[in-house]
Amino acid sequence: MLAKASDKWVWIVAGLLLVLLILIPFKWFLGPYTNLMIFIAIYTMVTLGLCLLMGYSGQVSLGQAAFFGIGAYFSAILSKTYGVNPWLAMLLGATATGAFAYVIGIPIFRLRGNYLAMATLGLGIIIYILFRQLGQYTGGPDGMAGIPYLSVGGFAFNTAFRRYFLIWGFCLASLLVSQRIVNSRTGRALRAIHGSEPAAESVGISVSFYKVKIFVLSAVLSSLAGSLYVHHLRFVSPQSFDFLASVVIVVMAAIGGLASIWGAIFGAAAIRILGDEILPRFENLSLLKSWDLDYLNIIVYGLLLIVVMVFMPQGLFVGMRDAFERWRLKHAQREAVT
Amino acid sequence: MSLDQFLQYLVSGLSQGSIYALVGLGFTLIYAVTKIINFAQGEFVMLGGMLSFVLMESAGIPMVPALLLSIIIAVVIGAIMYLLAIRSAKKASEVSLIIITIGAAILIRGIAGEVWGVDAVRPPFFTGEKSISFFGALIHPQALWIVGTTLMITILLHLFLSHTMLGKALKASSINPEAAKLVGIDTRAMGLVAFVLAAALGAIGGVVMAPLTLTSYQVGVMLGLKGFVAASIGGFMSPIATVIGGILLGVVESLAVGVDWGPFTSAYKDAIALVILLAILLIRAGRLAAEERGS
Amino acid sequence: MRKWFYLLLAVVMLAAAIPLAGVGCSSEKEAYVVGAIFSTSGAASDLGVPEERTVNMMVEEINDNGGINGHKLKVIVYNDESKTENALNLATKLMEQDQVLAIIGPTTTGSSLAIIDAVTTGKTPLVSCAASIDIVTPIEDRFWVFKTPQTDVQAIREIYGYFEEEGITKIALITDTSSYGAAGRKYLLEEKSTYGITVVDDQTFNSGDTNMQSQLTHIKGTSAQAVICWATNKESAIVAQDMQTLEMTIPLFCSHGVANQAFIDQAGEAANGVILPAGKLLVVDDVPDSDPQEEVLTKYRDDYEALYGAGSVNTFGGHAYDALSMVVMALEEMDEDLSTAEAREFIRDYIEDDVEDWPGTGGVFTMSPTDHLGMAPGSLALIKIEDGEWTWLQ
Amino acid sequence: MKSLILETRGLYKAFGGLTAVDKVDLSVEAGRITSVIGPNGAGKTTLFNLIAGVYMPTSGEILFDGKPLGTAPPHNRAALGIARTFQNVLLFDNMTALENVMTGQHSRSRYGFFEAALRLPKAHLEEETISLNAMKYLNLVGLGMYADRNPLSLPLGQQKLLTIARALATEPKLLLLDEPGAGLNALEKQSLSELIRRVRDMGITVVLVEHDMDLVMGIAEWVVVLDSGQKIAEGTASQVQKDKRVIAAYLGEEEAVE
Repeated sequence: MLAKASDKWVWIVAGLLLVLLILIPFKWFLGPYTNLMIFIAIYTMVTLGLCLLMGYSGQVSLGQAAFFGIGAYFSAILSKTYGVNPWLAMLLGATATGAFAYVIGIPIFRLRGNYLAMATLGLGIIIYILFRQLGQYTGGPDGMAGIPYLSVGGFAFNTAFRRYFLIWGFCLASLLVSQRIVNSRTGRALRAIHGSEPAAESVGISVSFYKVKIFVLSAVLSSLAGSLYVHHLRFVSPQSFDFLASVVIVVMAAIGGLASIWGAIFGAAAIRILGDEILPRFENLSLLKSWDLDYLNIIVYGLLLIVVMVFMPQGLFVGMRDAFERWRLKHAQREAVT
Repeated sequence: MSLDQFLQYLVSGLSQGSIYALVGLGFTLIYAVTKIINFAQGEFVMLGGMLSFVLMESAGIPMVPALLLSIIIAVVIGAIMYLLAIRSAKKASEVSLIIITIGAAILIRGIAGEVWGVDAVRPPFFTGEKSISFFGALIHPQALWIVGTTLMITILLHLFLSHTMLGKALKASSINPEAAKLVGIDTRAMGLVAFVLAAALGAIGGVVMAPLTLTSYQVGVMLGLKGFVAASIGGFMSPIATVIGGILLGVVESLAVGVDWGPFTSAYKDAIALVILLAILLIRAGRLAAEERGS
Repeated sequence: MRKWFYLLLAVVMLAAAIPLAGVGCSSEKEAYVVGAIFSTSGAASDLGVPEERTVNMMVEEINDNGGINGHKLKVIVYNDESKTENALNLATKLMEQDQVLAIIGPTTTGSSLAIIDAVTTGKTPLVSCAASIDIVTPIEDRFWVFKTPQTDVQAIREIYGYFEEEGITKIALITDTSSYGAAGRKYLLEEKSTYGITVVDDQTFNSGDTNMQSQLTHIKGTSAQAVICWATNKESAIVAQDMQTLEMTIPLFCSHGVANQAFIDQAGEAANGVILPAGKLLVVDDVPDSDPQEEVLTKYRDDYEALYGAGSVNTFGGHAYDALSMVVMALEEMDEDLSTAEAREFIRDYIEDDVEDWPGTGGVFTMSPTDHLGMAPGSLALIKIEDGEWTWLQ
Repeated sequence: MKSLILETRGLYKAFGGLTAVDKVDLSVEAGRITSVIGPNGAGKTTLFNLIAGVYMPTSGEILFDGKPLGTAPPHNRAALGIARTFQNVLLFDNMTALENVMTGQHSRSRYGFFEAALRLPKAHLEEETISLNAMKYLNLVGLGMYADRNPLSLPLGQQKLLTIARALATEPKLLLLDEPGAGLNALEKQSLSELIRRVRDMGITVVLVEHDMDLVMGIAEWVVVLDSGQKIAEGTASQVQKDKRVIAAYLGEEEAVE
C-alpha cells in the first residue's frame, strides 16, 4: 500500500475505534450494551461469510443460518452431553461444517441464481427440521441449556465482560483473515469469477472449485460464530436458525454490502442496533402505540431489502461509500478548477 | 394399510396437492415470462385468505363479492409490487431480484401481521361441512371446491395461453424474449401481466383454501415453498406439468404418513418435500451443466 | 479515497456512541420498578398479549389506589418477540440498566430456560409465566426462579384420571413437533403406564401444517378409544375439523393450550365435543362459592373483560396476574430503605416463605424451599366445549 | 517439417440439430501466426470454444502438443498453455488493469488460502513475482502507465490490448485471439499487428479469428478458411485469396452484407 497523508489519519482513527471497542464493556461507559455488542460480533462473523459468498461468487445462500446452527449444536452437544473440551468441540464443529459444506457444495454450486437460492433455502429448512426432530441429541424444539463456558486454564469466560473480549477477538481475527484472503491470489480469483466466469476460466481459474471454496469458508465462519454463540448464551434452540434467521443474515449482508469486508460489521451492527435498541423505542411511542414489534422488524427488513437492492445493489455501505467518493471527487475537481 | 385407508390417503393427498398446485401455478407463470422466481408468491395466497375473512367477518360483505374483492385487492398489490420493486430495479442481477422478492415477501407479511395480528382465522365454508363419501374415502366439501378450482384454473390458463392474443404474447415472451420484442410485444408489460395473473392465482388459491386450512399472516412461507416444489417437479414448464407436480407432492406426503417407513415419522413430512426439491434441483444442475458444455 | 469514507464513518460512530452512554437512567423516584418479559409479538403472542394487558391493568389499579405503601408501581414490559435469544438480552437489560427488583415472565418455556442462568448470577427473583416443569426443577439450581402456570404433567394427569374413570385404555396421540407439543408428547408417554393406558398410535405434525387427514386416517385404522392432540390453537382446530371430515366418532382431547375463544372460532362446529383441561378461569360461573379461588377468579375476569371486552379473558393473562400479585405482596411487606440487592433478596425470600395457601387464578399456591410452583392439586378443571361454550365436565 | 502444436481430427460439433463445426481437421504449426477466417456463422468462434474447452465436441478430438485434450475443462487447458481472448473483451471491471493481468498468473503460482491468511513469506514472495510479471506484460502491450486504472475507463483498443496482456500472463504456448481487430481504428490495428508479431517472436503460437482481411493478410503466415462449419481451404494468404471456393463464399457474404 502506498503511504499517503490520509493513511496516518486512518491509523489514528482505527486506533481510536479500537480503544472505543475496548472501553465499551466497562460499566462506566457502555456496559449495559455489552450483550448487544457481543451479538454484533457474532453476527458480523456470519454476515462476513455471506458477504464473501455473495460478493465474490455472485450467488446468494438462503440457508446460511443452518451452518451457524450446525456449529452451535456441535459445540453444545459435544461439550455438554459428551464432556468434550469446548475448544476442541468448536474446532470439530468448524471442521465438520466445512466438510459438510464441501460435500454439499460440489453438487449445489453447479446451480446458480434462482435455483441455487431455492436449493440453499431447502437445505437450510431441512437442517432446521433436523435440529427440531433429533430430540435425543439436540433437546428438540425446547433446545438445550446449561452449556459450559469456554475457559483457558483456570480462567473461565463466565461473564459477559470477559466473553466480550474473546468474541470480539475472534470477530476481528476473522475480518483480518478475510481481508488478507481477499487481497491475495485467492481473492483475485474470486473477484475474477464475479467479474466474468468465462474469462476467469480462460486464465486458469477453476470457477466451480473457488465457488465451493468460498462456500466452505463462509460455512466455517458461520460455524465458529455458532460455537461462540452457544458458549455465550449457554442455551441453544432451533428457533435461532430458522428461515427468518437466514433472511436476517441476508439483510445484514445486503446492508453491509456485498464484497465488502468491513461492511459486514456495519450490516450486523445496523440491524442489531435497529432491532434491539431503536425499534423497541417506537413500540412505546404513543403515536405508534399499536405497532407490534415483531412485524415492525419484518416490515423494516423488507423495506430495507427492496430499497437497497433497487437503488444500491452493491449494498448500503458500499453504496454510501461510493457516493461519498464521487462527491469527494467532484469536490476535488471543482477545487482544482478554481 | 387397508384399501379403504389407501384410498383415503389418496383423496387427502389429492386435496392437499391441489393446494400446492394452485400456489405452484403462480410461480410457473412468473418464471416462464420473467425468469424471476417470485419469493412473495406464497404471500398472495395469504392475502387472498386473510382478505376474504376480513371482508366477510369484519366488513360484513356477502360471500361472493367479498371473494372477488379480495382477489382484486391482491391483484392490485401484485401490480404495485411489480411496478415499484421489480421494474424499478432496472439492471438488477438475478441475485438482486431474488433479494427484492424476498424483501417484498416479508414486507407484505409484516404489514399483514401488523394489521391483522397473529391469530389464525377461518372464513366460512362455501357450502356446508358434511363430508362427502367417495368410494368409502371421505372428503370435505371445501376440498372439492379446491380440487375443482384447480382443475378449472388449469384449463382456463391453458386456453388463455394458447388461444388468446394476450396469452400468446405472454407465451412468446417466455419462449424467446428477443424475438417477442422484434414482433412488437412489450415484454415489460408482459412482466406486469404475469405478476398480476400470478397474484390473482395466488389469491384465488388463498380464498378457496382458507376455510379448510385456516389462514394467518404467516402461512405464506411454507405454502410458497411447497408451491415452489410443485412447480419444480413440473419443471416450470406448463400449467399442467405444475398441477401434476403439486398433486404428486400432496399424494407422496400423504402416503408417507401411512407407510410409516423406517425412522421417518409424520414429523418429517415437510422434509420429504424439501428432499424432493433438492433431488430435482441437483438432477437439473447436472443437466444444465451438460447443456452448457454442449454434450 | 475510500479511506476518507471510513474515517468519516468512524467519526460519526464515535459521535453516536458517546451520548448512548448516558441513556437509561430515568426511572421515576420513589417508584418500585418491576421488569417483565412477554412475547407480545411473534409465535407466542396469543399468550404474551393478555399477559401484558393484565399487567397494565393491575399497575393502573394499584397506582390509582395510592400505590404500594405510597410508592408507585412501575412495570417495564419488554417484548422478546417469541425469540429465546432476545430474552437473555432483555433480562440483562432489566437487571443492569433498569435495576428492577424482580422479573415476571417470560411467556415461553424456551425463553424462561434461557434466562435462568442470568437471573441466578444477577441474584434477581424471576416468576415465570411459562408451562414447563423444567423451569423450577432441579430446585437446587432454581434458587431465584418461581413459576405460576400449571404444568403439562398436571394437565395430563387430569385427562388420564378421567380416562381411568371412564375405562378408556387405548389412546392415540397426535402432537405438534413444536416445543409445546413435544413436551406434551414426552409427558403423555411418561405418565401413561401409571394409569394403565396404552398408546396405540403416536402421530406428529408440524406447526403450520394445513392438513392432518393422513395422520388421522392412520389413527382411524387403530383401536384407539380416544385421541389426544397436544398443540396450540390453529393446528388443534384443524385436527378437530379433519376428525369431523373423516367422520371419526371417538372423542378428541386437547391441551390447555387451546383454552381460549380463538380456538372455538377457528374450529367452528368441529370444536363441539372437544374436552380439555384448563384453569377455572374459563368456567368462572360454574365454580362453586366454596372454592377458595372463586373470589379472585370472578374479580379478575370481571376487571379484564370490562377493559378488553366480553369473552376476552383467558388463562394466560391469569398467569401474569398470579406472578405480579406475588411480587406485589412481597413489596407491600418490604422495608422502604433497602438497597436494590437487598430488595431482590427480600422478594425472593418472601415468595418462598410467605406465599402459603394463597388463591390465585391458576390455583392455590404454597411455595416452599423445595417447591417453587407450589400449586395444590385440583386447580385444573376438565372442560368440554358444547355449542361453542365452555362447560365444566365435573 | 515443423512440429504441430495443435491438431484437430474430425472435429464435429452440433447444437441440437444445428451443425456448427463440421469434421474440421486443423493443423497449427508451432511458432507461426495462423488465422482462421470465414463469413459470419462459419463456426470460427465455436471452433475456438472447442479448443479452449468451453464446449465439448460431439465427436472428433483435439491434440495439444501431441496429447489429446479429452474433456479437460477450460481452466485446465489454460494451465496446459492455451490462452485466449474474447470477442466481447470480458475484462474484470472490479479490479484495476494491473490486477486484471495479475489474474493471468493464477495457474503459474501456487500459494493459497492459509499462506494468505497467515501472511506467510511464501505468499509475500509469490505475490511480488506475480505483480512484477504482470507489470512486464502490461508494459509489453504498452499500458504500463494505466496500471491503476479501472479497465472499463480505457478506450476499446486499449481494453483489447489489456486482454492480450492478461492472456499472455498465463505464459501460454498457444494464444487464441478472437477478433482482436474488431472495433479498432487503423492506427490501433497497426500497433496490434506489431504486438502479435512480437508475441510470435517470443515463441508463442498465435491463432486468430479475424474479419479484417487487411489485418489478416498482413500478419498471417497460414490461413484457414471455414464456411458453414467446414474447412474449405487453407494455405498462405496469397494462395487462399485465389481460391475459387473462398471467393465464392466471401462474395456471397459481401452481397448479403452490402
